[in-house]
Amino acid sequence: MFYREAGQFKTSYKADQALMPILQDRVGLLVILAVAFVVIPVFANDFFLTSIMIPFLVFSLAAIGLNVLTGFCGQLSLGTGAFMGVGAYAAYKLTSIFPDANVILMVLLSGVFSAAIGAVFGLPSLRIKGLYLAVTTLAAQFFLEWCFIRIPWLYNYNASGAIEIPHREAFGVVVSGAEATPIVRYFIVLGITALIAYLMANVLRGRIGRSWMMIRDMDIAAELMGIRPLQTKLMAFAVSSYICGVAGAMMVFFWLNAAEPSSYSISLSFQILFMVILGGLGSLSGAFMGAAFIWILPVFLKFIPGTIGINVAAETVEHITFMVVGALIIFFLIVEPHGFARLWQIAKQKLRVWPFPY
Amino acid sequence: MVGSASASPRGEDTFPKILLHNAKVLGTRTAFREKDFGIWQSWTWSEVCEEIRAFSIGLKSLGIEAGDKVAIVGSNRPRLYWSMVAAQAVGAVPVPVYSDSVAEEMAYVLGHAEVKFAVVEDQEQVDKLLSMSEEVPTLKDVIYDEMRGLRDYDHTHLHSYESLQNKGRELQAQNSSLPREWEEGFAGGKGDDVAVMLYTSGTTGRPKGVMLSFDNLAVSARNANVFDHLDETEEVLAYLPMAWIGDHVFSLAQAFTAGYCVNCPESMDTIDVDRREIAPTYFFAPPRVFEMLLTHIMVQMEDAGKTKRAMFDYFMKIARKVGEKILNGEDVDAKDRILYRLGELLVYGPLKNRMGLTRMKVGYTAGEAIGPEIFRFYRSLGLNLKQLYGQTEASVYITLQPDGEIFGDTVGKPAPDVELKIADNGEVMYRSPGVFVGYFKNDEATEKTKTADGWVHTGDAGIIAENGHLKIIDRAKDVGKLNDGALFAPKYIENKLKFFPNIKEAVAFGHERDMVGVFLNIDLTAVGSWAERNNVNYASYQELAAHPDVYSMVESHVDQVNRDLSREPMMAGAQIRRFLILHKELDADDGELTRTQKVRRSFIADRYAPLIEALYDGSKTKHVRTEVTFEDGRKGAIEATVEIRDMEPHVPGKDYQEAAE
Amino acid sequence: MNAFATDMTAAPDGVSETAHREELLRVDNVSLSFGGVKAITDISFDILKGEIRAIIGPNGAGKTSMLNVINGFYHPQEGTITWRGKERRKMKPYEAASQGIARTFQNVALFKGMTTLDNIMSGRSLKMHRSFFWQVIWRGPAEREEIEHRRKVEDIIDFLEIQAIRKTPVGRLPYGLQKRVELGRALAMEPDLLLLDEPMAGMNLEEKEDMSRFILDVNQEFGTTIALIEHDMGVVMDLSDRVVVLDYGKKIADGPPEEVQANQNVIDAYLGVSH
Amino acid sequence: MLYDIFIDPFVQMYDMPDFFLQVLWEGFVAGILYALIALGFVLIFKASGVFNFAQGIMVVFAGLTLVGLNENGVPAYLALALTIAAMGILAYGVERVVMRPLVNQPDIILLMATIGLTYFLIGFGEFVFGGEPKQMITEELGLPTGSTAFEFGERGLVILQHIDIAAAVIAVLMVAALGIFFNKTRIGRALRAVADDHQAALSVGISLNQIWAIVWFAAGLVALATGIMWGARSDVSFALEIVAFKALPVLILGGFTSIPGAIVGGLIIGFGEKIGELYWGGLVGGGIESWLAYIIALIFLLFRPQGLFGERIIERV
Repeated sequence: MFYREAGQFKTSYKADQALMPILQDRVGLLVILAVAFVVIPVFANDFFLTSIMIPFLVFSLAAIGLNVLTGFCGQLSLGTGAFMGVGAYAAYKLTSIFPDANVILMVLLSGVFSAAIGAVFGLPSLRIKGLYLAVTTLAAQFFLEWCFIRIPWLYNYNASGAIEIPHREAFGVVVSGAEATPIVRYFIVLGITALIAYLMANVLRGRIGRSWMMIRDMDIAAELMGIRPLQTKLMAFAVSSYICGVAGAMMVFFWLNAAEPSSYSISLSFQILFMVILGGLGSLSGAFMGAAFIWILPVFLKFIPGTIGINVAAETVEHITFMVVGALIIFFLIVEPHGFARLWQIAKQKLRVWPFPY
Repeated sequence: MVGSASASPRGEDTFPKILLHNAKVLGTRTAFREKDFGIWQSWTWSEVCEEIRAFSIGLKSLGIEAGDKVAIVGSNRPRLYWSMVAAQAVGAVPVPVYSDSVAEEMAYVLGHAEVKFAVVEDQEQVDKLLSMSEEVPTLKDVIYDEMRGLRDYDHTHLHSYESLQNKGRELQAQNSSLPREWEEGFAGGKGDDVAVMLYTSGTTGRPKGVMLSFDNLAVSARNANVFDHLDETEEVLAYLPMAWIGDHVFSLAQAFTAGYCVNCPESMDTIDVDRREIAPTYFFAPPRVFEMLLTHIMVQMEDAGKTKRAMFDYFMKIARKVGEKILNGEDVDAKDRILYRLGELLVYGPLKNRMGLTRMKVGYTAGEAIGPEIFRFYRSLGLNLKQLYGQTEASVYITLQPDGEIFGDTVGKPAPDVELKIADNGEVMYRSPGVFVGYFKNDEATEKTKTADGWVHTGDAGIIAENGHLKIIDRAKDVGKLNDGALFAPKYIENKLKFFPNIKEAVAFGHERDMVGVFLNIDLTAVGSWAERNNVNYASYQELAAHPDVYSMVESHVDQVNRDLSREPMMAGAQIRRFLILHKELDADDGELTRTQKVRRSFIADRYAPLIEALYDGSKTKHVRTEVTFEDGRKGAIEATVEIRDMEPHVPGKDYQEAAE
Repeated sequence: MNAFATDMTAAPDGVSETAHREELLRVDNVSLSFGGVKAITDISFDILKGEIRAIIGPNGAGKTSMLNVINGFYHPQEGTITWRGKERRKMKPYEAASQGIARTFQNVALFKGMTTLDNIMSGRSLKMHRSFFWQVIWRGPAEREEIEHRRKVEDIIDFLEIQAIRKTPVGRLPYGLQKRVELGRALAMEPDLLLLDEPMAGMNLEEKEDMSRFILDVNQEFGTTIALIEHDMGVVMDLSDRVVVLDYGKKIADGPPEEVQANQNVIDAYLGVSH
Repeated sequence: MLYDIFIDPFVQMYDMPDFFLQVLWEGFVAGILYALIALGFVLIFKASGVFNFAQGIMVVFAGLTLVGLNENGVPAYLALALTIAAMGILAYGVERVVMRPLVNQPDIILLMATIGLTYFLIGFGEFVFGGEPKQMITEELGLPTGSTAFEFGERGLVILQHIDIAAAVIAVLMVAALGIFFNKTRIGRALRAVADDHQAALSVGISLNQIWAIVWFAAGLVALATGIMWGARSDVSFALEIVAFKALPVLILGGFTSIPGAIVGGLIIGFGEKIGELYWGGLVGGGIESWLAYIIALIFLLFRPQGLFGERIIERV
């Protein structure tokens, strides 16, 4: 209905292959970016930034990371939490070793370490497929978690066993540590997430993205067309882990301020996996939608009893949240197993062909 | 005789000259687009000029001479359009041919036109031309656009478009004065030189080659551009056969004179998508295209959900009520206006978007009569769809509906510079700058069609209404006269009768008789459902047809037709005086209809001679026995007593005011 | 007769002469078994450059296994394969692909989640080299490379006349079109040897005719050598230069189509005479 | 260093055989429990192809229901009966609400749905019975407590918990019962038929939906037994959930569809884990139990991707 595509024609491949060939989509994206970069910073309070937007963006990025591996390359992973942890610990060590370096750079660099480790754990993917691969990534999850506990060097021999993010400045502004303002953190997280999302969109529309999808859709045919399975899968593991690592580092640096090994436990892996599945496998925008759903919904649920004047113990709310989230996950899987991205796609298609049904 | 004198400003007189002019003035504007290899490949006017020059010079190197005929065979492609102008630039005459016509017909046309060169689309056409070497002995060289499948053919007299163009470019590179020489070559060309030859597939006899001069085309095109305010910003979709005058004028003559952009679709399968992508601002389609689009819409809406359909139906009702009025700039009350706006957002806008007509400024339909319902549907959406009446011999334009003066049953007012008159026998005649030079190698036909003082017989009978609009009533040869000299147009009367859902077929008699009498067939479905609602019992068509109530109902319809006829000065004399409802349905199996469901008047007249006799001898009833063929092939006979009713004619010209609305 | 026509009647150069042609691939005494079950027993034949070679035989004759051996998906226990004069060692499928062997599959093996365009683009994978770095940046080299290959792919789309489905996800296409897209994907690899596994299975007559024309055009326009498995004998007779017949994993005949058709062993095999 | 890795542990085993025996027993018991959880997975996977991640939580949920009911004054055996009924309702509910609408969806979607189910059950269990760990009502159920010490060698001592012995016995009985069920009863045979061929199962006259409900119920019973045993050893809490992940390596070893495989796999993991932890874990700071099982399975997978009892996969195109 709002998609009026008549008169939009492409005179070059460049325009035809643009990320968003439809004018209305471009306008929509601009609106979203304007909201994210202008409206929210102007109007949002600290609570909204700290408790909703920052974690939402961090999780979105992590979901993009996992989506690269699972959604685009078809390799199931249950180790996302640990890969995020690698990023967090790596960034922590980097900034400890180079206290004067720009911490944003360190965060971006930390992903390299998780990429390397991700690639190592991706090695078995050559021979192992599907659920069996989940075991590999579970091994990574538990092994790495164990490392976070058992290797005191990783947390600078803190008595608490946790990493605590020091005060760091970048470009003359406090960006991490307790004094960093939410708005600064928000902009950093938003900037990094938006940038990586854009760069990934580039990768996914090109040769490499295609080779991942070839492996996902039909690995044998892919191989017969000259795709080297191991290389391709390892690259997906590495890229995915890089993104997860950066997300993990952002999680502790710009959101939590401190993290224990349990912050990066298997339940985080599952949380991200849910975001990806509900958002839609193989869709970048789905990652954002999934993250919003899984993160923001419980936050809202927590506030519902208070706002409607019922006094319920925080614990009970927690329990109910679990139930509701679980039930909603099943509900949405039944309604649309391909996630919100597919729902949006269907809705968009309907709008494009409106008033016709197809 | 009516006419219009608003001549448009004249510019360059031949297309090669116009091309140079456009390249200079509109150089950077896009002139042609073709969806090819997934994107709209585009050429600006200056690029087009270069392309045409290179090809034209290449053609010359093949030894083409002024006056040579160049066949153009294929679907709408920029290169084929360019070939025409390239040929004109060296004084040759392009002859676009229907690419899908059967080999035999094509061979006749090419042979008759004595074509020396042919520019064709692909292997299919090359093969076709190869197969007709006997019939077209003049053919020397063939140039093709698409290489596929032709690699292994002997290329002595076969050339690819590209290779010729490259040759042209090489020659230009070797001799820098060549471009100037090329331009000088056509600088002396005159407006009354033959620009193109288009073969019309007349209903009878062999196709005739209509020679049109540059003046014919350019002046007509300029007039049309002025009439509809078309300029270089228009976009058109070139998808109708290139051999058809309409396409030649819309996609070449008007495009060159106005400087607008011509878009060629990717293939016949993708036209809908291509149209949507381009969203033409000036669009022409024969009625069947509009019919198809509408059917498509309705079929798709059938599958839509209940709410959506209800919404669609509701807003279509609004559109029917006020859409056309709003389009014509009439007064509509505020509530309807708001509802129409809402409908525009929810239904009309999206519909136009899906059809790719969002940007349409002017749309035309012609060729045959468009169903009034269909016509109104598009107009009610806010689309400025109009009808025109034209012919190859007139360089299309004879009459056009001006904006705001749209009447479903007329084809508009004379186009600028066109004079119009109705001959004594009712035939429409015109005189205009677009009138063709003559038929190629057929002076006899030329003389028969075109009078010495330039009037052309259209072959159609029509009348000019009081408001100056032309109304086509029938083929001229079918129009007869009553004994009192009144004009009798059977098809016109029959169509008016058939407009009533209850009447399925009508056969009117009256030529060289005292009055008009009609045979009718009722529509079993429509009348059957009427019968059901009114508790009329019947066992067969025959019984229902003879039912007095049915007769009364039909009588009221006939009376209505008579009233309509009485309002039209030229037709008022041919009102229906007597009618009968046939005791059996006219059937193609009995030879009464053609296989395409057209009535065979003379056959029916013979077969039902007793009834005709009764129609004119004043009897009230007549018993007849008719042989029939049943569906299983058995033969039998139907016997019946058929009632004949008299009708009271209306006074001519009464209620004319009413009709003008 | 006019000048144009007289000069045009010369036929394209003879296609049927295979004798002097260069050998592209040879299979010598190849045997393949799965856990003791013999799929192929001691088969030898060759494929000449530029020919259309048909492999036929009743169901379960080992035809598809033979193709799998040729493109490195299965590794025969015995026998050798000589590709372009070089005896080749164990070869991975992607290596076969990079050496110019492409194929289509009996049960269409398209990438279901992608559009027609992307599927055919995927055939260009081996020819695209821009690194991850450039891919990420996109603007510049990666985009240029993508466009360059898109042009080639559009040629194929044009060739196969599938413009109308360019951006349709392949999962939604009817079977016949999917097969055509798959052929397009294989063509995008610009292979020297094209293996077609029952390219016309499940097609109606019209689709078969189209496909036959495409196969012939591919062979003639691009000079691609083709080895195809097909059940429709009419098609095989029309298309192929030479036919090899397998039955129960063994070769029972090899030669020009007419000769093979008359061969008693072949007739027996197709009539199901027991062994 | 090399000595510590390759020699010392074996020396220790030889020097302290009683300790080694004790470790073996510990491994055996852990293995039995892994095997029981894996058994629950296998039952469901075999009949419906669903990898039921919620099996672990079903163990907790069953234990929690049992204890919770007892805490609220329901006599132990009645509580047991009610819990069994609860598992039945759960099975029926899962079949109606989750399985039926999601039939024919890809594996990963079904997997996700069971994870959703896990969340739901966690929330529901905690909501009803509270989140704090509970004591298993071992005695009330008439299960043995206490332990017996066997002297071994000269100064060696091996201590066997009675509950562990009971667990082993119950596990064996359970496997036997399932064996009889699958081989001797009509429904059991139908279940096996389903695993092979859905059409065939329909011809037996049992609907797929019924079968799914039955296997989920059977898996629920296995979960209940597991819950009681495990609860008796530690306590009933959601921490147990993590143990359920161990089922995955067990299944990898044993194959997803093999009941004997589940038992053998469970035992291998149990033994391997305990021995690894106690003899090698110290070298890297201990706690390797948490991941050793996966590494064992992983190494195993690299050499035999189809599992212990699986058939070799021939890839076709």
